Amino acid sequence: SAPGGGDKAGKGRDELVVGLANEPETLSPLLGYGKDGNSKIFDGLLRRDSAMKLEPALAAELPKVTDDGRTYTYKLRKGVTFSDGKPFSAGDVVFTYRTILDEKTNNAAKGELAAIDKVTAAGDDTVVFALKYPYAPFAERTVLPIVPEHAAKGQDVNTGSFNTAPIGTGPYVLTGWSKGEKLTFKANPAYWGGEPKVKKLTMAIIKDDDVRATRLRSGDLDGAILPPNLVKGFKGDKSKVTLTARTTDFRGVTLPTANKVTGDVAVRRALDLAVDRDAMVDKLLEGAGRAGYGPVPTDSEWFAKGTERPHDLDKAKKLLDDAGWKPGGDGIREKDGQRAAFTLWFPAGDKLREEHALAFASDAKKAGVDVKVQSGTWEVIEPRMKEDAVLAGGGNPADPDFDLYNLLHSSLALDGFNNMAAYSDPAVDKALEEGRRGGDKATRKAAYDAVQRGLADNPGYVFLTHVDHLYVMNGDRKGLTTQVEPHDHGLGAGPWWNVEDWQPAK
Amino acid sequence: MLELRGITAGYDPRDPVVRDVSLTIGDGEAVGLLGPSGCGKSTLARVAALLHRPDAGSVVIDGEPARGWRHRAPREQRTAFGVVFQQPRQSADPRLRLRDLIAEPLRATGRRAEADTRVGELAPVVGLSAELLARRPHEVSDGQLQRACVARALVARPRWLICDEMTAMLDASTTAALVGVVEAYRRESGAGLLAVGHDAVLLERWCDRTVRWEPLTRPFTVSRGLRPRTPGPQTPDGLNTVPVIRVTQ
Amino acid sequence: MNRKALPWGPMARMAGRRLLAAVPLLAVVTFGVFALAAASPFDPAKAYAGSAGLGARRDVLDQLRANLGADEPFVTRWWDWLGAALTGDLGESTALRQPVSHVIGERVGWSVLLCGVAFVVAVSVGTVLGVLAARRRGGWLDRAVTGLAYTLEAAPPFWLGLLAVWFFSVELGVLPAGGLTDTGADVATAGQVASHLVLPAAVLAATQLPWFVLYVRQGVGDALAEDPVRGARARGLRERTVLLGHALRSGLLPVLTLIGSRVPELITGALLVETVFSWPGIASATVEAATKVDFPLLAALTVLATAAVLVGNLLADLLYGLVDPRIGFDG
Amino acid sequence: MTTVLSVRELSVRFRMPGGRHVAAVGDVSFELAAGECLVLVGESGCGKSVLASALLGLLPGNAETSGEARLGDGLELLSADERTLARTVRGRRIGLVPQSPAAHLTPVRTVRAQLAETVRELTGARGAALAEAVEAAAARAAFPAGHLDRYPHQLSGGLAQRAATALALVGDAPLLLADEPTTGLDRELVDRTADELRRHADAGHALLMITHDLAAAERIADRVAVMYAGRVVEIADAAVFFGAAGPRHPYARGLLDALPERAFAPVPGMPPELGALPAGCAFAARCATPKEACEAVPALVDGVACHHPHRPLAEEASRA
Amino acid sequence: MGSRTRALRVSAGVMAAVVLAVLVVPLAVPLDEQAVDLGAKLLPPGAAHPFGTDEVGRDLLLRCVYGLRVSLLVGVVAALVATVVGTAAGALAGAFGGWPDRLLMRLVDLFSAVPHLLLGIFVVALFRPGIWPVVASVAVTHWLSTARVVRAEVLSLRSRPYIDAAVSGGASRWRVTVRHLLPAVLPQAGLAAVLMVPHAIWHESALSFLGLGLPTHRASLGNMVNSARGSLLAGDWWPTLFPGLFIIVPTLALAGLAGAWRARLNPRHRSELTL
Ligand SMILES: Nc1ncnc2c1ncn2[C@@H]1O[C@H](COP(=O)(O)OP(=O)(O)OP(=O)(O)O)[C@@H](O)[C@H]1O
Ligand SMILES: Nc1ncnc2c1ncn2[C@@H]1O[C@H](COP(=O)(O)OP(=O)(O)OP(=O)(O)O)[C@@H](O)[C@H]1O
Ligand SMILES: [Mg+2]
Ligand SMILES: [Mg+2]
Repeated sequence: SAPGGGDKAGKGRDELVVGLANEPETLSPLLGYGKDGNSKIFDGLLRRDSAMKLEPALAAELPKVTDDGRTYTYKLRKGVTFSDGKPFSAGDVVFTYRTILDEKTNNAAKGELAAIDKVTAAGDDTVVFALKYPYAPFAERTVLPIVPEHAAKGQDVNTGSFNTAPIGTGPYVLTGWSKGEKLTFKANPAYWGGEPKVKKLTMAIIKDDDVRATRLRSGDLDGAILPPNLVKGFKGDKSKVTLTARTTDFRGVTLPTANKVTGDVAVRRALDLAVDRDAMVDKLLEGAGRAGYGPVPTDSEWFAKGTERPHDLDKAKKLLDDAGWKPGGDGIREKDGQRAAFTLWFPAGDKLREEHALAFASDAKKAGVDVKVQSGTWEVIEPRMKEDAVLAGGGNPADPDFDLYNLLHSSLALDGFNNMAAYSDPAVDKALEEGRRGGDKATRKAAYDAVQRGLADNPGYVFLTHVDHLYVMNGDRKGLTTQVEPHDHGLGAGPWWNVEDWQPAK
Repeated sequence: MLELRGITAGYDPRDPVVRDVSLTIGDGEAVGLLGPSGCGKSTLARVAALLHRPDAGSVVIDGEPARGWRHRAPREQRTAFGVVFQQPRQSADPRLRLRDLIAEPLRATGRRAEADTRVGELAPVVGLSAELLARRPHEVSDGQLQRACVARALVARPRWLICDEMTAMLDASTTAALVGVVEAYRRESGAGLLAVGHDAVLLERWCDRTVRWEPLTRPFTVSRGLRPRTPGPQTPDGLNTVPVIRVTQ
Repeated sequence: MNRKALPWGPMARMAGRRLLAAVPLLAVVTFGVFALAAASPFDPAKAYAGSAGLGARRDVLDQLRANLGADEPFVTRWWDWLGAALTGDLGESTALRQPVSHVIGERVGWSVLLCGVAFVVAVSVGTVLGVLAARRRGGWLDRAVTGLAYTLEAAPPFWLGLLAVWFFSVELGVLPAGGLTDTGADVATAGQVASHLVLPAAVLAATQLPWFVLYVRQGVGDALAEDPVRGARARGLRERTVLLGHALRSGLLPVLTLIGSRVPELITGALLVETVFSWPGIASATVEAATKVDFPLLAALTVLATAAVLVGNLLADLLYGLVDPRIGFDG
Repeated sequence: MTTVLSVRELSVRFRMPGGRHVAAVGDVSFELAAGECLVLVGESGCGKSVLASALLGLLPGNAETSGEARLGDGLELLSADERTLARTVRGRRIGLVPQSPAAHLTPVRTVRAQLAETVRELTGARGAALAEAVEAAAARAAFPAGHLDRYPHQLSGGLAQRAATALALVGDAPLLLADEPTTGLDRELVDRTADELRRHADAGHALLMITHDLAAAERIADRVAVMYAGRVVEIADAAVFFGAAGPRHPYARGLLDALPERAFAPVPGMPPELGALPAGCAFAARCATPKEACEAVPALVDGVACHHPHRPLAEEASRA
Repeated sequence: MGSRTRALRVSAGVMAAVVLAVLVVPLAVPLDEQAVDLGAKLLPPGAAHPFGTDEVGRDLLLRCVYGLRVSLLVGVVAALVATVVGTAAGALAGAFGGWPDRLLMRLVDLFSAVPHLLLGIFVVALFRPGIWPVVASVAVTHWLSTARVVRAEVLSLRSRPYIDAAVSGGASRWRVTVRHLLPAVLPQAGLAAVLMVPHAIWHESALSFLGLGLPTHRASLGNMVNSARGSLLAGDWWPTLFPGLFIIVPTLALAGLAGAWRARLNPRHRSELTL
């Protein structure tokens, strides 16, 4: 076919070429690859359906939770083989989890499995996890991909060849990885879920948004993730469809507790009211998103109804007036000689955060608070997080604990990028602990409602928006769906999250 | 006294142009050096002016041997020589006006104050009008440029003058005028002169003594001989004659 | 025609001297890079952790740091690296999680191909345009070429790249937009690589073009006003011979210099172009290696870059001596 | 005899900063026939080289010309376009030995390369024939073959001169302009070169030789033209000029007298500034016997432009 | 040569306007170039915003002027420093030869060995983000070409007979360099300087792009052009066009002036110019 010809990428029903912004550093689950599931090459014990409900994958059924939520027992699926033909067994599961937790393994995400005390195999087809403490969302972590012991053992887990030539049980088998260019996969004929109909899968790595959009337009790609302003360019294109994936991907401003201005609850609440979230959704996201009032999106079942804080500039001003923040000569408020001013950092190169930061500063100014926007790399920002605000982002849809605990629990104040604002509220801490300890859903929901209400009363962060992820696809594939996506989206996110299930059009 | 003792010089140590040449110029003496084209006269002149390091031999200036060459030569020794080069076009910095060209040796040696008066004195003597002094080398004729070069050689009042074919591109009248200038300077300052040239009549008229550079009979045995590196085309190979250092007057 | 033999002896001596000087130079450069990287605020452990590291807690990062050996002083790391490198072990890249030798082996060829083609194009097109512009200074061609050159110099490579993709791939649909091969293809055939090479190489060449164009123009333009060209004209030589054989030959020196000294710029350009075009070369790994404080990869890349620069400069110096006999071969 | 070059009222002026002008050549007229050798003499700076450059269209950009210079076939040189000059005139119909030959060689190429290139372009010789032609051309100007592989800066003054002569002779042009072709050469080589140029003229080529070397001039000249301050002030048969009668213009006589074998004394005074020529005879200020008539520019009558030309004794006597 | 004079006048005029704009507008117009107005997003050029607005509704005219200020500062200072250092190093190395030459040239090798962007990254990373580290990082990496170009020219010049004449006239090495060699290489160095200005402007934006230069929201022409790429693809041309023109027009004007200056340096061209 002609190079660059529009027909090329979509030439076969059984081929798919997609453009991604990020390249995985490694393909070894032992080092963190695919930890949130859907890694295409591998399967976890569990996986998520379109509604983000857990369902069994390599496990034969959902785990049995016993011992006050401290023991999880998984029965394994029978007859599953790795792509090299060797059978899958409980030993592989134990090997995977033990290796990840091993000190010598350079897996930065191992903290997510901190609850695990012991992993043991009970025979060939049962694995038992013993936890150190009751941890309600534990099952959500077991979407983590399982590695074949026979292939990964005996080499250096950090540097061995398995990292670039992985073997798994998943629907696809890696056929090539040209770093910086693309990853190619072919369907795994022996996949336990049936051989995928899309036989060939190519993930082109195109870091630059504009170039990705251009290559999509040139027909080089079947689909790609794009930022809202570039999606706009495809509006008129009949041959393309835009898919909007709901997310828990939030953007918000941290309000450091140690800062004289942002530490003041009155200022916090005023800022929370002064920001025009709807304008941001409209203009910055081109409508592709929702106003955010906390890490939990408003359409989530975990959202505490009634904690929305609509834009109200007058109320914000009144709050500040009442608290003694009086406008100075230049329109910026002051209290006891302290100017209502602080610095807001955003990571350089992130356009969306830049725009959010600028919009936030502009709104704050209207309330009489001077926000100086600055950019830098994370290395520059991190040491300043104690005093300066940061335009933060994050969000994991799997369980409210994942975001809320990390962002708000006082024990994690300024520990890495967890509680960046050093938020500290004893009531919230208590509710967070309650929520993770477990119990039935209603109990947990009540706990997280308390957390969200606490946050509304003392907003240590001004949450701004939840950002939809937008995908533009060739329009000839019908019935595509998306999952609710997290902040970090890997190879498995996007409309092709279930590519293995796609059926050929008639 | 300017003594060149056993100079061997050239551009390739294995095949020097000038071999074992000695030449002495007394105080205030004018010596003419005649020789076939390409025999090494200019090279020898450059050695004498401390601009070219010989492979062997020494230059002794007023009893003091030269201690270095080019920049390594002490400034007093370097500036003891006023040199007029064979090709005025090549030896003039194209960016300098003639006025600056002439004054440059004074400025370079920190005698800035004298520059204007000295240029003012010399210019009419060598026949350069104020208008010409304001031009750059490419805007004047070769002869006019050569006059500037003569003025440059005289400007710092050197004790020795080395004139390499100074008059080759000058007409008879200008030649006579410039030789007059040089002679007047020599009379006034008592400077010695090495004049390289092809015009025997001129050199004999001008100099106290003329040295003729002629082919050798026995190439390597004569220590005080002058020998051309390449037998000039005018000399049929093998037909070599005895070296002559002919002194006239 | 008995051409004069090249002065092999002096050339070889010069090359030898440079080779000797390269050893301490490489040591200093790698040491400097280690020192700079250590002094920079980048944290190797966090960099290694990547996005997963954003949520990582302190204890995990400390453990990671110890595992990576990142807590050792850089002098020790450099010394260890040097020792290992001398035995042929270049270490493991933490950024790409592959042995460094593997990373380089896989990618360096593509970078060399890209840079080589771009450089040859830049030098030859630059020379042609420069000569044409110099021929009639102030003429319309001169103005157009000069204007273009300054505009290109003002245009960042990533920008040019985007425009090129937009125009040639989207609007005209004649050239592939990126990658080494067709996105869906598995094997790299020569034909595919060639067609995929066109745009990135052209963009890289375009970023290198202005210096060559303008220096050729300057050199040739000046030479055209000098006596040697006047002499050549008087002899009745054709305009083309005068331009190429005399003006260009005299004005070529700066261009040769640029051949050596533009290598670093070429590498910088390649770095951006490779990223824009998803070209799987080595240059695009450089920034990553730097910001991820990937010492082994960084050191290896620096050694490669140093070698490229040294070879470029040596080549230029050798060519000077050949092109301008007054320069010779010392230095 | 066929006229090879006829120059009519040729003038060259240089525009200078400040709106001034330098009148380097003024109203020069002469004719040159095939087989004839015209020697042009004159004080340095009187416009000889500029005249030669004008004929080849090689003047710098600030020069303005007027008058005409026609080749035998009618081509007007001053108004000819650069293309015509480059393709058909330079090297092919008019050869030039430039003054300052070393400066006119390209410094970065060997003499052989430059000679070969010229031979190839002008004669079309290739391969072995080319190599041979190169050596022959060098030999013609007495350039030693062993020095062919040298770069210009490695040549002595005389060698560069010979290289330039060799280059100019390659095209066998009907008209040869030789600007000081004998500088830097020893007597024997001067004679050799002069003889070679004479042979060239005898073969039917016209030769315009600019020189200071009156001995060489005497050896080959058919006619002698004397220039002063941009004008031709005398044009005479060589035999007469160098003969017992001598030249008639006082300047020309002074010039001959300045020779070292004669009085060795310069013409008194300085040449006038070409930027501000006096209204009348430019030589009046230096003339031993200026008259009132000298306040007008003298016309070139009878081969001399002077209001009181010197007359041979016999003639003087007969008038008395 | 009327057209040359005209070109020179135009260049001088543009440069004067640029300098005036850069100095006066920020003082005279009390508007905030960073003022965001989401309601006025991506407005095409019109009466209220002669150059239109960008993606968050900032006025492009104002940003262009401010950007010009920052970019010119970065470009011109970096180019000047790089050129002065490069010319000095190249001239010294070439004129003195021997060990100073070898030492300096190995230093050049050393600096060229570390890829520019990498060196830039480190230089910038060592300091707080801002203009001066950017200037330093550009200057540190860009004196090398100039040094080598100048050295090569000097090497070729220093064996000319007129240098002999200067030596014989008593000129010190230093004087020979300053009086005879440097003037001859100035055109080459000047060309490098002019080329460096636009180069430094985009270099700055490349650093910003990596998060190491100026904050990306601060108006600098490189940043503006760069961040406008997306809009351009969506068909909104003005956020690209105007900053682009603001880079290119002053560059061409500067080039015009420098060209005239170089022509004046060349004695032969000079006598052909009638100014
Ligand atoms: N830089 C150089 N490199 C190599 N050879 C050179 C160099 N300069 C001169 N020569 C050679 O050295 C020889 C002597 O040159 P020199 O200039 O001393 O001769 P000369 O006697 O002055 O001749 P002329 O009367 O022609 O000026 C010549 O053969 C010349 O080619
Ligand atoms: N480019 C120029 N600009 C201005 N004046 C010039 C230029 N070139 C030459 N002249 C002047 O024109 C006059 C004639 O110069 P030309 O070179 O023809 O002299 P010449 O007769 O050849 O003298 P010489 O015997 O010294 O070579 C001189 O007075 C010179 O100063
Ligand atoms: Mg000589
Ligand atoms: Mg002349």
